Amino acid sequence: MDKTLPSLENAIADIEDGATVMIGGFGGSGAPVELIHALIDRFRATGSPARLTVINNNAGNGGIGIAAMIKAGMVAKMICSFPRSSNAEAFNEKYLAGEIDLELVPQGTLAERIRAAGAGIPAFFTPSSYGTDLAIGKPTEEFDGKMYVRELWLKADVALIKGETGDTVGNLTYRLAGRNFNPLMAMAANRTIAQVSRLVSPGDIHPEQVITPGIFVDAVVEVPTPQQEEVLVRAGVVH
Amino acid sequence: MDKTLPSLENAIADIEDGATVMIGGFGGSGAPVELIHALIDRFRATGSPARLTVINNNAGNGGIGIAAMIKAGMVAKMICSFPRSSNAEAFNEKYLAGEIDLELVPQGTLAERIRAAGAGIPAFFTPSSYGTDLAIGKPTEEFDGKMYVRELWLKADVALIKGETGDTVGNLTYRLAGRNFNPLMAMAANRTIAQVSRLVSPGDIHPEQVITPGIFVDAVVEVPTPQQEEVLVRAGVVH
Amino acid sequence: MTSIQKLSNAQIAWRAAQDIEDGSYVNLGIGFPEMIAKFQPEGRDVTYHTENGVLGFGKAPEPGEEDWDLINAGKKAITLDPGASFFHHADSFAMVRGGHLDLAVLGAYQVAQNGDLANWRVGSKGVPAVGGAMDLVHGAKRVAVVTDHVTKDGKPKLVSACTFPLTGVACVSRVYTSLAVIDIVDARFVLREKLASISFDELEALTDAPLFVDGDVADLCAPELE
Amino acid sequence: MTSIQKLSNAQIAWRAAQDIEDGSYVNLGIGFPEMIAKFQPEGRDVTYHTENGVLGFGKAPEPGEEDWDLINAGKKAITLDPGASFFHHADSFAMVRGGHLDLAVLGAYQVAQNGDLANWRVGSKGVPAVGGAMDLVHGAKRVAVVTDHVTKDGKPKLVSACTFPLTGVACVSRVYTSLAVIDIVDARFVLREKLASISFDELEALTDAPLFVDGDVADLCAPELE
Repeated sequence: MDKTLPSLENAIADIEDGATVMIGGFGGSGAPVELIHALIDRFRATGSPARLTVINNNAGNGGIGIAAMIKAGMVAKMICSFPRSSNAEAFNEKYLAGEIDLELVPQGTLAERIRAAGAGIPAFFTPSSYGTDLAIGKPTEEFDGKMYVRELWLKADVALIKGETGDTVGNLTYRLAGRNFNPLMAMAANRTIAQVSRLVSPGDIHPEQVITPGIFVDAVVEVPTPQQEEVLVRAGVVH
Repeated sequence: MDKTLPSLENAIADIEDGATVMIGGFGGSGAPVELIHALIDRFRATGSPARLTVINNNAGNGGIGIAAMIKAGMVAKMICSFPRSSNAEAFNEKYLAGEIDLELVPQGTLAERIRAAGAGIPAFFTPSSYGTDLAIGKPTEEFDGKMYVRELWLKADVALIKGETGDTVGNLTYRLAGRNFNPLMAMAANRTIAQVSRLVSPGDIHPEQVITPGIFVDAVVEVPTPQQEEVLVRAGVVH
Repeated sequence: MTSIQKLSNAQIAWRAAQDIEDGSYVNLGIGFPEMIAKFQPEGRDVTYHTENGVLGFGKAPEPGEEDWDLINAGKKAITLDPGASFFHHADSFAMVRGGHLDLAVLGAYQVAQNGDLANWRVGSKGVPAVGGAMDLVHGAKRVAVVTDHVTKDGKPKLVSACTFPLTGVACVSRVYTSLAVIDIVDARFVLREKLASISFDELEALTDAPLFVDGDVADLCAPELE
Repeated sequence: MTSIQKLSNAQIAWRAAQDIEDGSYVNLGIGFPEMIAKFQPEGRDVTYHTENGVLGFGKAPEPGEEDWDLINAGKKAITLDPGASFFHHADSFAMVRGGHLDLAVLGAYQVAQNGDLANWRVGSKGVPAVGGAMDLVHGAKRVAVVTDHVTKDGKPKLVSACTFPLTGVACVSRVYTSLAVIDIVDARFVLREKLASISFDELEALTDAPLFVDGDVADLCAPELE
């Protein structure tokens, strides 16, 4: 069951207009920069995929990654917890001009909604956001004397994630704090595409050290010396 | 923050009559046999802790572990998914005589309820058990055209778990399929006591390979050559 | 294949195995369904999941080679294939409920024509035990059953409505029996294959619900197996 | 300690740090609260959690030594202490909501006398951003706030009821300000410490809700810090 694909272009070729796309990473750590840029290149060449809903903790930074997607005009809506970064002009301009929608979700609720989608749990209760503007319109209920808000699962058509080591059947590990949302998004999308910095054979990752089991991953592309988003932002790189 | 304790006796000394005790393991794999036997020894010597509610996937096997707890008369109730084993006479006799209560929970629901307790999620919806006797009395609701049952978190006073390698601040790894319920129970109990086969210093477990972060573990006891429950059962050992 | 009265359990398992697709993730229920893995056709790459947190396990170890920390949900010793992984029970059932398995195959006491399954207890006596069955019937893309067509005393196991306690509602999509292969479509039993040695009327007489035909009914064949 | 008009942010952080208990698990909010770690008293063993999946991080790396895959929730580069661990975001917020943290310290736009906190936006203009604040105010055994006692234009930040959008309801139990240390008990501000240089009446005039006294009020002291 070889899930490797020969190229980034190949991996992102089937993402359709209007798709909901989860993108792993927290700020610059764990962001699948090469997959994102391949998607932007395709949009620039063909006009597709357009009108995307993008799910990420943030809303892009500087002139690369998700910020470059937004600037390119391929994102209709962001679902995130913190659309602020050191250089979040791309999102800010579109948002303040009313050209992009925003669904703001508390970070823990965002993580849990994505995990719930992957785990077949359509709804759950969390204390987060109770009594705040972000709970308006949501059912609330008391359990053991404390009030909770009901939240729904959050699914996606595609997840773009970044692993450190990946084997050909899709087992993944992550580098340092680059793990963050990546393993959750892998569970929650119809199709999960992982770029990995090191592609190995089945059995090369110790079974006890696999973080994302291959069942959650549909495609693996090796990107041997990946760019680090924060480094690119600090260097002022624009894609 | 050294969480190591000098002895098994010491580790289980504070468990009170009537406590709810989660015990890790699935069948014989990952079962903390030495912690359980220390608890039985204390009960035989002092009469405490009595009237325990025990949460485990099964209900004991042969004449050791949870089966020996039940035979000793210290268990008032089992919460489990599968109280049948090759030699489940201890539970069967008490149950059929009406001397022990049983809350039967589907295995995936049991795991998710324990995880929910650890994650601060008081309730969630699952498709499992919808339309069956095990859903009687539980709220149901339709999401995206499918029916779901609402389940509540499952907490415990104490969790007894078995790790493979543990460091002094409570970070744990597990051996093979001995992982099972252990990491979940570690999250869900007020006090989590881990026996580990190998005690190491902080930093000796690679941070990316920690399965249970130390924040979930309160006490660590080294048991260098632990007994394997299935091996004991097959040898006909009785505690 | 010689003429036989009914398929053995091994032959039912063999027949079910022919439908397991290359590249699929499969959970085989404890007991009879586990036998299916033995008959996995050559050249198909199948990854087996077991509820207690293992993906990618292989054959049983040689006697004496067991490591009892490495078992499946039936508490049998297993070995690992390359690419295997371990995970905790919540992640394991995330795989089950979350739609990540392509196929789950279970045993049955009764299957109803609307796909209801009863396979966890036969009444209110004795010690009940459910395990992962109520989870497995939800989430897997296809849920199939392997079973004798009738009980030991000749009563139909394919019924108009289950009389035993349910495991799941409208969850089974295909049944492999000792006499036939039957799909459940729009709450009806649709016959796909039957043993050549049994007539449609004879088969329906052993089934407690109408059998429908939609297109060809093929001969159910399985090799002789010891 | 010399007589001062009000504590600097560093001094507020220093004061808050004195209350961090040995052996505790602590989350310090982005920005001002992060400064508290610098003043952790000698001999106390404190494990810091950050929302993006790290437990047991230490000081910032030397300039030029940053690894930008190793950051905290404020996107600042960090280093690891021995015994650190990585985990995904759902596990990280399980620690937060599940009652596993002993203390969370956050900044504030306003804190109400009933413990309501407003710290994520000051109105409906601009780009809203919430991050993990709404999660952190629930689950940690104690939620404390560090803040100037008044806004830059002199308005009280400790109020009878928040006018800015809430982050959480009745969640704060202690506030460290530039003038005082105040507990929230039964929906009332209870003064524990105040600068010797300010009178009770002066302090209450800078607070938009009654201040109560329950036992001694100590002098709020902090060393000179650059």
